[in-house]
Amino acid sequence: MRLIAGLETPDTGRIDLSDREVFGTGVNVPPEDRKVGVVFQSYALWPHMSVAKNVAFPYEAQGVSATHAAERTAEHLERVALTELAGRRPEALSGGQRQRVALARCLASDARTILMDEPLANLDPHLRGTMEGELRAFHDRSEVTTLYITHDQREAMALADVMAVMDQGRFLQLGTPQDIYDRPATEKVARFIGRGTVFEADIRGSEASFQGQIFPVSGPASGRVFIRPERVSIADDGIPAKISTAHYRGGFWEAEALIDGVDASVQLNLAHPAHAGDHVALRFTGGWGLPD
Amino acid sequence: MRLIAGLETPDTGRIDLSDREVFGTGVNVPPEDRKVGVVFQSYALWPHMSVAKNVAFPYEAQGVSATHAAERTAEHLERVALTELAGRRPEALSGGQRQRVALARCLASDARTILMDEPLANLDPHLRGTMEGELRAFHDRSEVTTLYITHDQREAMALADVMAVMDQGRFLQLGTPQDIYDRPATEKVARFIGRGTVFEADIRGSEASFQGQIFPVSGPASGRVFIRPERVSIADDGIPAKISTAHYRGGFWEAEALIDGVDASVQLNLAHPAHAGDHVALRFTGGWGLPD
Amino acid sequence: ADVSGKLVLYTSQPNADAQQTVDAFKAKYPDVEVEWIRDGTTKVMAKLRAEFEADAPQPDVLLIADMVTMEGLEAEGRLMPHPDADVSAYASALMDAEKHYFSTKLITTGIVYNTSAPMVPTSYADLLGEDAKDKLAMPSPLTSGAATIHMSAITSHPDLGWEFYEGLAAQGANPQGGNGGTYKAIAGGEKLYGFVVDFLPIRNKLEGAPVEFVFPEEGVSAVTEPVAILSTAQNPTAAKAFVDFLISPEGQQLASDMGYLPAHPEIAPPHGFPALSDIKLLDFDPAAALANDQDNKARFINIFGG
Amino acid sequence: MGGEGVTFAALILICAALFVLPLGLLACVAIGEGLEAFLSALDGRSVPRAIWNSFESSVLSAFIALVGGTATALVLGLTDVRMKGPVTFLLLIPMMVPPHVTAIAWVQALGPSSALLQAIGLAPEIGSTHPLYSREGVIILLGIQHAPLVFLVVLAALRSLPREMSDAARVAGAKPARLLMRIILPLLAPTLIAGYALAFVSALGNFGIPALLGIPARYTTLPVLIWQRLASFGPTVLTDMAVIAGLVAVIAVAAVVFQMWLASRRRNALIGPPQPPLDIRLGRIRPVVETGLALAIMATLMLPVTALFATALVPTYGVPLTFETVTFANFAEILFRQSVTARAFMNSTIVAAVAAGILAIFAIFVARYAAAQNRAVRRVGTLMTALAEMTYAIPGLVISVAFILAFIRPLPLVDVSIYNTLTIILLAYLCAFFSIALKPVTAATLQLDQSLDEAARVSGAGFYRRMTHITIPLIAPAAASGGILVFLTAYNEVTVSALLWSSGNETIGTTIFNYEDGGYTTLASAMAAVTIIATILLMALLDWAGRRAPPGVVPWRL
Ligand SMILES: Nc1ncnc2c1ncn2[C@@H]1O[C@H](COP(=O)(O)OP(=O)(O)OP(=O)(O)O)[C@@H](O)[C@H]1O
Ligand SMILES: Nc1ncnc2c1ncn2[C@@H]1O[C@H](COP(=O)(O)OP(=O)(O)OP(=O)(O)O)[C@@H](O)[C@H]1O
Ligand SMILES: [Mg+2]
Ligand SMILES: [Mg+2]
Repeated sequence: MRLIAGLETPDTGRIDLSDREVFGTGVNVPPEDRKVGVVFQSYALWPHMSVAKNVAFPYEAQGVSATHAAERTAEHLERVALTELAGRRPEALSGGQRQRVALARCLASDARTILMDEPLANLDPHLRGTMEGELRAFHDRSEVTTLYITHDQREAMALADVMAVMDQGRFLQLGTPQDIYDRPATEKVARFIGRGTVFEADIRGSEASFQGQIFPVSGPASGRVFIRPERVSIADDGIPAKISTAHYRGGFWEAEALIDGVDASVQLNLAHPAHAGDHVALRFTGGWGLPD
Repeated sequence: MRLIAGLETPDTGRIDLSDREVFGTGVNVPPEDRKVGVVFQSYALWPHMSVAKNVAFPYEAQGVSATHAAERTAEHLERVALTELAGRRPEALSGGQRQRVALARCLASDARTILMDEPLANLDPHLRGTMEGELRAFHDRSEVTTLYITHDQREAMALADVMAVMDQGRFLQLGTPQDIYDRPATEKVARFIGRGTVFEADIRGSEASFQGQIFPVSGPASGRVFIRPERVSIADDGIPAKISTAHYRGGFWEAEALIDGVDASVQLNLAHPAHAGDHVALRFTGGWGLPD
Repeated sequence: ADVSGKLVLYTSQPNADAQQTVDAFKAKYPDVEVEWIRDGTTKVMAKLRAEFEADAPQPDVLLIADMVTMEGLEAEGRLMPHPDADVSAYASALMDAEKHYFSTKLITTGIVYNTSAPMVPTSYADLLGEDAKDKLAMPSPLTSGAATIHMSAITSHPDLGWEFYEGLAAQGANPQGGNGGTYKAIAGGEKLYGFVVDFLPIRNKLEGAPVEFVFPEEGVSAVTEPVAILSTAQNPTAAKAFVDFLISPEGQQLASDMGYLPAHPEIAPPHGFPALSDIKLLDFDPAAALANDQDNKARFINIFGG
Repeated sequence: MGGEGVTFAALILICAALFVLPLGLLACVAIGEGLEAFLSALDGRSVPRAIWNSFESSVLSAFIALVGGTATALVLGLTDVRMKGPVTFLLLIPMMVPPHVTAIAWVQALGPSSALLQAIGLAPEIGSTHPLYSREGVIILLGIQHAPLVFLVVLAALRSLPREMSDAARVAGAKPARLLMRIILPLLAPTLIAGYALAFVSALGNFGIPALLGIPARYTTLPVLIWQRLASFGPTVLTDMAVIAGLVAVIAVAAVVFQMWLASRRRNALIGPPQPPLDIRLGRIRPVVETGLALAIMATLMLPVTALFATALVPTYGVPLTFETVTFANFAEILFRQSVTARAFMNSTIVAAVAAGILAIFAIFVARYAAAQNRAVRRVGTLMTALAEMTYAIPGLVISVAFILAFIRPLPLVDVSIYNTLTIILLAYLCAFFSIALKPVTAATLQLDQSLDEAARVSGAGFYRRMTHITIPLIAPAAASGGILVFLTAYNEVTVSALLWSSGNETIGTTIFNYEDGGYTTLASAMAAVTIIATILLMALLDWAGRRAPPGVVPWRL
């Protein structure tokens, strides 16, 4: 992210933003000229300026006329519903309000690309939910390419048009959130995104058989299937298993069950209370055949 | 929490810990004598001491013999699986390891009450999941009363035997997580914990009718019902509604729908993609009658 | 000659005295603009040394405490002779034979004692007595020009010599800082006897200080506050006029009015001082003092430990 | 990059003119006369002994300062003693009193003619050797003089010590004594090391105290040895002085390097936001602790100051202060008759204020470069910091000589001479006191979140706009605090302007020194008394103004 914004210089390679080369052989546009907006993880609001001054700063830096800057600032503040707090200092704002100021400031740079580094990481879950909605609405309205970095998959899936899974600086998979959830490209992605179970099964075309049970699978043929908890149900004629852990998650129990002869424990959701040691019979209703 | 630990002094009232009055009229036991263990939000590990020294400090403070202290320290370190890192400084540990050190130190005080202040708030979601499991296991084994403070309901529900919902310094409800989720005492609790919809319905005994649909409700009779997303399904003969938002959450879509004539939007989960503006027909399968 | 322009004076006279001197000179030569800098001899010389080092000495005229320093500057060729100066009235020992520098007043060093002291000393030898043991104060020749000359004069005295200084050391004398510090130690009663320049006790006694100054039998040493013109002087005409003014009877009267012993034998000394003719001076040869300067200081350090 | 480059180049030029040129010329003098002169300057017993004395007195006095300063800071920072504000204020005043005035005051306070000791019948016997004229006297007084420095540094660190660190120890069952020994002091280790180094370097460069107390005790330190060499008037004085000053600089730099090395080993990364101070309840021992504080104030402030006033109120030194002898003539003389006094107050106020302002801004830039991401730039910034540390330790008198060498001639290009003007004193102050301004600013810069600057960069702001709109406003409190310390130091200093003043350009310090030197002790005392009153008034004014400012601007405000 710091490479894209130009705050750090890569050793080699090429970076294009909105069809303009900003880094490459002999080219290195300084950050102040890249026309990117950044929402920092810590928001990086200037504590000595009021909300309005923070938001107006990019205009000031561009030398825009004062009246014009004031108009645009008011516009942005209204868009993030902060008009009433325009005179406050950042320290007198709540976490969510600060985040909105950071957003408004980043809009004010009229950037063609917006980079957001875990903007919701420091908020409490309630506020995070609200802000998520606002970010989404804002993105829909502004139509600016936005690069959103987060560790929270739920957040990523809720917000993204295109999602990339990165590990140690390399992309593991690039696709829509639904793609990545339902059709992970590798076992690593499968394990990283959401919960699920990977085990060996006998795959024939679009069907897999495991301990006598036959269920539909899709994806590249392989010996390993990946099953999401939603595709595991309790059925009297299912495979016998023993619950190893069960946590209440509000409305359902997140559980793991062990099947004889299988190392991995099966991830499943239960609608009723369960305790470690309970016996259940499992039925798989669908899986994804992992590539080798 | 700081009041219970004795780090701050309340204006009035009475605090008992394990049947001993530690604060009350004329009584104010200083923190060093309260026999409480605290896991601070920031962990508050001492950066100038090694992991082992950090854990051994409570014994040192109690004047326990060096060999005994070393034995117990080794025991606690083993319990949190940190034996190999005993010689490291806290700065060389990952977030989860630090948390475990804080835990071990708090065990070492042989406290009769343990207070944890958002111990997982600073961890990334993956680590948080792992630590949650460890905390639970640890609590089951140690059998010490543990007061666990968190903003994350999912965490609270997964870990707690008894859960309290606090707002502005007052308890709103005290009960098992399942109780609170399924049978919220007030509308405030209902809205705060999990998702759900509150609307006016015609309640008769254990049935409610709403726009011609009849569904079971339980709880104190009142004009208002509260319905969790799990109790909302799509049915051809349902009440017509229009989707207002839908976010992918991995395996399902978190959606809100508007019904004509009702202010509140209905929270529901969808198994299939949906877009704002889609028409659906909703069926309620159960609700909770909120008290007045 | 046309006496005008800017004259730069470096002096170690106390502020008020320097101001009076300059004012009187300007009253006589209103066309001369005098720029003067006043500081302790050590600092004036340090400043001058730095200016020499940078090849840009500023002053035309130097008016400092002692002849030894002047002798040193003369040896380095830093002084300009003033052959026309009229020194006929003065004792020849007070003036440089080549007329490079000219004494302007006598600041003698004798014995001072606190009036609460049990003994009234009359000679240097008295200070070696039992009454004075551990009660002695004196300025250090390493700090004070007057003390250097005092040491040089006493150690070359046939009856006193270095044995006298060794005796002082045995008495527990502890040479400290300059004359100001010594005077304070005696006036404040920390010590009872000591060497100090005359005007401090004589003037302060009139204000009520518990001190008394003694001209010992053997004689007193004197610094003569010599004035000299630098060879690099920008305005030699005015500089010469300044020197002439200081050694004229008019300038000498001014010195007396300021409370110093004038060098001119015919000018009456100020209140509290004996007549010049009644004061016995120890013999002193500035050239020899300069030549022996390093040796004397080394010997002093050997005796007192620096 | 353009603006940044130009500023960086300008900064290097200024540093060259202020630090490298004068010190370089001095170094030329040291080695210019050839090896023989160089070695002869080091010859004899006096130099090794002075090195040892300097080292010994600095090490021991810094230790006294560390213990005293830390103890008072802990009491004021961690416990519930009353009147913290006024006590802090009073404890800091001794630091603002020039060292030679402190020495004079103490000598008078503990001597046979001490009005105070006579009143309680403890005055030493007339004619006895003054107890302060000794090695111990020098060390103790240096310790007292520099304890407030350590006090200030530790107090600031306590403010940023995360409170949970001590909370965790308390719930673990640690009593206050163990809490102090095992948690708080080890956590403060880097600060204690820095405070010790500060006291050490300050003692190393101190002239006033060893000159007034050490010379009579034949306890010569390097700065005093320089003075004595100057007093020998010979043609080689400058070489001698430059060589000895070089020794001081070497010791100072070695001390600072050692400090950085130590601190890097004891680094405890924990800079938190300001926290409400810990209030350890002292209970029954509170009156005892409060009495201790009161005694400390009595000893470090009241005793010397009353002695000074007692001397200022008598007609001539040695006359006991009684109802018959009391006179305000000395005050009348310096305040109404001597025009030099008013001029000195005026000059010192102007020069100290201008120096404080310039250094505060200058420090922001140097600290920024010393924390820069670019390695080469950071190196240059660090070098500037090291130079500042050196000039702080080199005795002021030597700085004076270096500035004469550098600026006696008219400046090239503009052909204006600054010699014998206030400007040269100002430049020398900039050189000598830069380190004081730099310290708080460096600390603040290291704490500054880099993303604040980056956020401005991606907003399209160039270097100057970022400096003026973001960095400077954010660092301003620390810079103001450094500036205030520079002002108070420069206001009273005597050695830097010792050779640079001229008539019309006197400073307060040189005026007091000249009175004392000319034998006018009572006038010197009166002037020193007025200066102390003026300093207290200034501090009170800053204190009052600081009520509105963000925390940290006025260094002593809790
Ligand atoms: N050009 C480069 N060469 C080598 N290493 C690099 C380069 N650019 C970045 N890195 C490394 O990649 C790592 C990832 O950096 P990044 O700032 O994206 O972390 P992050 O995933 O955002 O961490 P967090 O989630 O804690 O914010 C960094 O540790 C950095 O050292
Ligand atoms: N005795 C008391 N009197 C008045 N106010 C109190 C008292 N004790 C606590 N409070 C207030 O209650 C608030 C809640 O304190 P607490 O430390 O529990 O916050 P928190 O919910 O843990 O916050 P966070 O989630 O950010 O950690 C504080 O703002 C504090 O000012
Ligand atoms: Mg990041
Ligand atoms: Mg909290």
